[in-house]
Amino acid sequence: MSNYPIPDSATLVRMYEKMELIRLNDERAHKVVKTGRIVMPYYSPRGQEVIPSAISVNLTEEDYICTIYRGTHDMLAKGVPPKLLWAELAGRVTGTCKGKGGPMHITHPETGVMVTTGVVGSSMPIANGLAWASQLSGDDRVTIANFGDGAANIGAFHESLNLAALWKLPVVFVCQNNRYAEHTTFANSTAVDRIGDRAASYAMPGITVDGNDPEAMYGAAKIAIDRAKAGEGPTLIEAMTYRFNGHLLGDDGHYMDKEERQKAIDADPVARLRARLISDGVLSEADADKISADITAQLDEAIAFALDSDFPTLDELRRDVFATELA
Amino acid sequence: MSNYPIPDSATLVRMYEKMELIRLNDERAHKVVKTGRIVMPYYSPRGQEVIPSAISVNLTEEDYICTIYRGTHDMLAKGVPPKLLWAELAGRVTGTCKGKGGPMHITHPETGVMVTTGVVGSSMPIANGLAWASQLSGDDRVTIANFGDGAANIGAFHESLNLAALWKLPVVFVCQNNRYAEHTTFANSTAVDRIGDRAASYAMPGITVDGNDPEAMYGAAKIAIDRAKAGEGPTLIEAMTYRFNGHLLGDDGHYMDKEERQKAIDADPVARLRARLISDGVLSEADADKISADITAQLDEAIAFALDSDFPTLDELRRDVFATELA
Amino acid sequence: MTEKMTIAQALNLALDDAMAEDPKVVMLGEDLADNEEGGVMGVTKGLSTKYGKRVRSTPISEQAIMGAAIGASLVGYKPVAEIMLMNFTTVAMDMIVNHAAKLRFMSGGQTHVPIVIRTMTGAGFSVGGQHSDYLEAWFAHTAGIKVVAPANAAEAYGLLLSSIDDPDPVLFIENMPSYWTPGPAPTRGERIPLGKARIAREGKDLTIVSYSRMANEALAAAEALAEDGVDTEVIDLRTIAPWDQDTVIASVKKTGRLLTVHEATKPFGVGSEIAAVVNEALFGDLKAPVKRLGGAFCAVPFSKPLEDAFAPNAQGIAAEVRSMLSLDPVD
Amino acid sequence: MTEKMTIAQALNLALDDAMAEDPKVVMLGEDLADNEEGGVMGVTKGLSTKYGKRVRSTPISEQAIMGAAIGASLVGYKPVAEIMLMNFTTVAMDMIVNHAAKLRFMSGGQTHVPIVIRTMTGAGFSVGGQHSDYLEAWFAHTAGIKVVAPANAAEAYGLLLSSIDDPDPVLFIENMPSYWTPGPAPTRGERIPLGKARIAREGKDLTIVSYSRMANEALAAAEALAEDGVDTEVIDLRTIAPWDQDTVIASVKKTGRLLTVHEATKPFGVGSEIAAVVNEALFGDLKAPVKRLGGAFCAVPFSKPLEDAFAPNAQGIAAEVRSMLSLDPVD
Ligand SMILES: Cc1ncc(C[n+]2csc(CCOP(=O)(O)OP(=O)(O)O)c2C)c(N)n1
Ligand SMILES: Cc1ncc(C[n+]2csc(CCOP(=O)(O)OP(=O)(O)O)c2C)c(N)n1
Ligand SMILES: [Mg+2]
Ligand SMILES: [Mg+2]
Repeated sequence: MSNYPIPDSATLVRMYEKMELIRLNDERAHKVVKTGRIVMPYYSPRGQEVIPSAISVNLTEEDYICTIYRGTHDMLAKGVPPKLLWAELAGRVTGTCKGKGGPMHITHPETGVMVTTGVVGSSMPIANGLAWASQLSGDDRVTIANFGDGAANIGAFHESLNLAALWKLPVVFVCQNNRYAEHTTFANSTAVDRIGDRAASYAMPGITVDGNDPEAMYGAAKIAIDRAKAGEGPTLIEAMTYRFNGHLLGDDGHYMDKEERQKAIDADPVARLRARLISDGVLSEADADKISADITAQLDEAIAFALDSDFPTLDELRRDVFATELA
Repeated sequence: MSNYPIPDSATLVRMYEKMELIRLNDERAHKVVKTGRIVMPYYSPRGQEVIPSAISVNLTEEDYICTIYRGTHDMLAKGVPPKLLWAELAGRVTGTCKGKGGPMHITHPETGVMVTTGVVGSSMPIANGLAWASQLSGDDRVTIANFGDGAANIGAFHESLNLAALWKLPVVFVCQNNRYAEHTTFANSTAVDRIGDRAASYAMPGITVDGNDPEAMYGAAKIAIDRAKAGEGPTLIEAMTYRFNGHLLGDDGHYMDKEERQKAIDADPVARLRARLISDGVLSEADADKISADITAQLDEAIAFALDSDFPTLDELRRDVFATELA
Repeated sequence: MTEKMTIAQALNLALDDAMAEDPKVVMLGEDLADNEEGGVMGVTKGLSTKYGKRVRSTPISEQAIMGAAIGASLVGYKPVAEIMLMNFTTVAMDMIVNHAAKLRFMSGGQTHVPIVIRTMTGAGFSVGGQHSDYLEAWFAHTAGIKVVAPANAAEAYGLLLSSIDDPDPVLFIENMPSYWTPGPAPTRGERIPLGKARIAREGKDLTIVSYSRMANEALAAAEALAEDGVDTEVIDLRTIAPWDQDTVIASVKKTGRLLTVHEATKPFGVGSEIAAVVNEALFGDLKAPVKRLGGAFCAVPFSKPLEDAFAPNAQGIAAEVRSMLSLDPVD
Repeated sequence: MTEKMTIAQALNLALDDAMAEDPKVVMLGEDLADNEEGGVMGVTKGLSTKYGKRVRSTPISEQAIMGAAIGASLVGYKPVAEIMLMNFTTVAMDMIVNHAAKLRFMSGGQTHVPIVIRTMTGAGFSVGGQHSDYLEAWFAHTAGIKVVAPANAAEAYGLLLSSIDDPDPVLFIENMPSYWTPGPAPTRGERIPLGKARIAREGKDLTIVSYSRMANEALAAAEALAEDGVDTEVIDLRTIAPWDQDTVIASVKKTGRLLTVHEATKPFGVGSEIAAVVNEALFGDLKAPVKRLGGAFCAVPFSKPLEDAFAPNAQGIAAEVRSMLSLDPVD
């Protein structure tokens, strides 16, 4: 990985801004749900902030991503406005999907968030289709397919990687290996040590990378994205990370390995990057604080907007089933 | 492969007998269908005789196999009586399945043929279950899951191999790579050069072997079966072979590479083994002829039995749906 | 019996009793074992500790789960496989429909598939479009598989034991939002036969046929209606396929009116079959058209007001009954 | 028009015309391209040669096929995906039901999935239990996807063009045994609107509602019955979901009698929905109970006499009609 592309300082700052947004957004989500202001299943991406941040700085708004129920980090990094996101989480008509999709089904084509799925493994086959469209039209877009380590054991993974490799689709498969699938450890679900090695089954490059290391993750993402855009086909990235929380809010994750978990939390990638940007002189404490304060203000506004918005009316049950409203 | 187990002469003769049975049976199937005496979709296994023969001499009647629509070779090698097989192909009540299953769904538990499926990839998940039962009961059986090269690209393949490896199931996955999936070449459907290499995705041993070489195939099968019986878990065998005919009877395979096909036919493994057994002095010409004659007589009898048998009566539509006959 | 128990507890007890009784009962599914917390809802808690390797957590591989269950069942085991949510049966439909349901027939009776597929579902949990569907009509339309959906704890226990006993594949549907609803405790060991409906409430004016959580909504509606002097008979189907035509027809013969209620979307739903059969059997004897209530014809929406409006409820059921009896609506 | 064409030819022509008209129409499926013989039935022959990479053969990976179609459709393409046989939809149900059918709703209308899923099926081909099922009831029960099943060549052409035009996902069911049955040739470019049934034969005594190959069996039955003076109206539904309730109800209102016929197994089938709706709409106006014919309740058997007895046929339909009219049976 020594000749991986390296992000410059400005890029690192952009990454940090995204990471801090994800972190603070997650903090809010915990609060809002715990205080009962919003009822939703919430899958915290805490600990996985680097991955989508490093990816997104290598993307344009036109590029596509597909993600999963644990996806607020992917969405925010890609640029989904917090207002629209929060309104959707709150089930309001002002949300991305008029409240009809909810946390597991955020779509926001304007920022390229094309599908969020709640079915494990299903982001990958659809990502191929988006990439196929780009290949057909020659529009130079890349598609990112996000999924978890648990998803790497379901059939759709296999079919998707084979087809993508065969058709040389401009897609990047990003396995966010947070070591758990619900309550099941990676080792108890997966017969191989590294998901990245499975790329060999498709004659596709496979990269297992420290997904919590900003430089390494940036480099891996850039290589894969450049490759896709150059028409050289797909890449499988296994981004090693760690799920700080239980599977979803309400699950305290007490079954997780305590020591391992503490180690991960102690190595919080957001705090680490902040500290480094400061110690490297890229940001001052004040700069960093201002980033956080601005985000906090943005989130305040977003959540207020969401909670102040109306719920959809019942005729929405008849709309968007088909193009024509049901009778 | 130099230290692979090698079959002794007696074993080679047993293999040859099975291969000759498969070859002659196939010859009959072509005739019977072409003359319209039986209407059925017939998927010739011609060219793939070595694989199940080499496997079966390493199995007992108690061991299980799962196979696919292209499976008469697997069934005959495992010991399904030709009478019962032919009666089923003819849709007669005397068939293995009372005529209700037909060529794609032969079951014959007495000889361990547990499932024949017409859905690509579906032999594998069920084979795991049979192997799981053996693991639970400690009955020392092995299960063979047969499937084609095309099937190695479907989701069930991936899920099955991962689970088998994780649970160390006594199962052997046998990919009969005959280079075609219907009209699609191996290269046009599969992103990797060797299916055997996909075993690495499951930390499982993978063997790509010349499936038309009796010794090599015997050795590969024996290693995998011994491994399974020793409780060491599954193996993936990719047995390289060639489909002499089109996908099914009626398809002349004119889209196949002519030269490659001719080469395969010229290297007919049945004729080759016969010649070798004679030249090695294991069999005399007369011995070999007698084997063929005995099989011919057996097949004559089987086909006559089948065609003389009754069709099932219509009340069979209400039977075997549930344990209790429908009203 | 005044003892109370939740559905989750009753299911756990049934699984425990079945495993204790018959060493051939085995279990598999995602997160089932105690190492993984005994199921995401805790329904299987304690069982792997008690029965060891007979209870296995699996990777997220529903085809492999179903295949393993089918294969083991062919040679004498009685696997209880969990597909966590009913919407995920979609990734294992080949195994369920083309194999589990057909192998007895296609083998001419040589093999059979005595498995139970436990799965949960139901709107009301804010989990949206891909986690809430009732898909029982698909399986009811499939020859060779039975479909069971209990409405309370005692029912869940007795029906699950019978499903495990059954020599054929059974899809066993659990309602997610009511796992922790306390209800009558079962009598240990007591089976409830498959294919027999339960008359949950006797009445003479109108028959409601329902199952799963909706049977309880129907009962609540009936209680409310009783205050207005409307005497509703409520039938909990229990087994959706094959369903108890005799009990339903006898009831509607008596009341002259039928309303079917389920959470699954109405068109082409289970209610349509019941309506078709009853209309045919009691042609000319009905006092009013057969009516059907079902979920809205859309994916289950996330937004709370929409989700609340999606499935029928006691109030809507009562209103429908009143309208069938040409009574004035109540606000 | 006296010109004849087979259904296979009509489908090929429709695909060709659609691709020529709209560069956003693309195709994918197993063996579709000419390098792979233009489909196992030759339905797509010539198209890859003519349209290049817009027609792609795929590996045997139905989830990947459907996913690719869905993804491309989200951003402006109009993919026609082939799932070779209807029974293989079972390996792609998640993509079809949880995604294709739901994305418009779950995205609040931001995206939609204008795909066509072509698939073939039907008993009579001696291919047995895993290759012959009609599963249309499953999809009709699913909000967000349309279901279309043509009965002859002209219909196949016009309905396929409309299905490709349609902004929503359409499951398009082709009857395998009648691919080569010649029938009326279509008029080039002429669409047949979705959701509108065809009155294939007018009559006054009884209405038969059917679709796909069974509509032709119903017509044959009607011709035979006409010789005995029975005047049967035959409605070919064409679109199974959403179905043309107005046309069916108007017809039954006129005839007073309804028989539904499909090849899919009868319980919980499409006929049940039609029966339920018509019974409700015409309560008290029917002259006889609504009857339904469907395939036997079992897997499609291989053995020829059983397979022949599996699905309804003209003779059985005519017998049922006579019995509904209380006429003596004919031998
Ligand atoms: C097909 C399917 N099976 C099961 C589930 C239930 N489920 C939801 S999340 C999850 C764990 C997924 O783990 P992983 O892929 O590692 O993603 P993570 O949640 O860790 O981000 C499971 C089993 C599902 N959503 N879809
Ligand atoms: C899930 C599924 N998709 C498609 C088919 C149609 N089909 C039948 S055989 C076949 C080719 C299979 O090729 P391969 O696995 O190589 O086996 P072979 O026929 O060569 O023995 C296909 C596509 C099927 N039976 N099942
Ligand atoms: Mg994970
Ligand atoms: Mg092959």
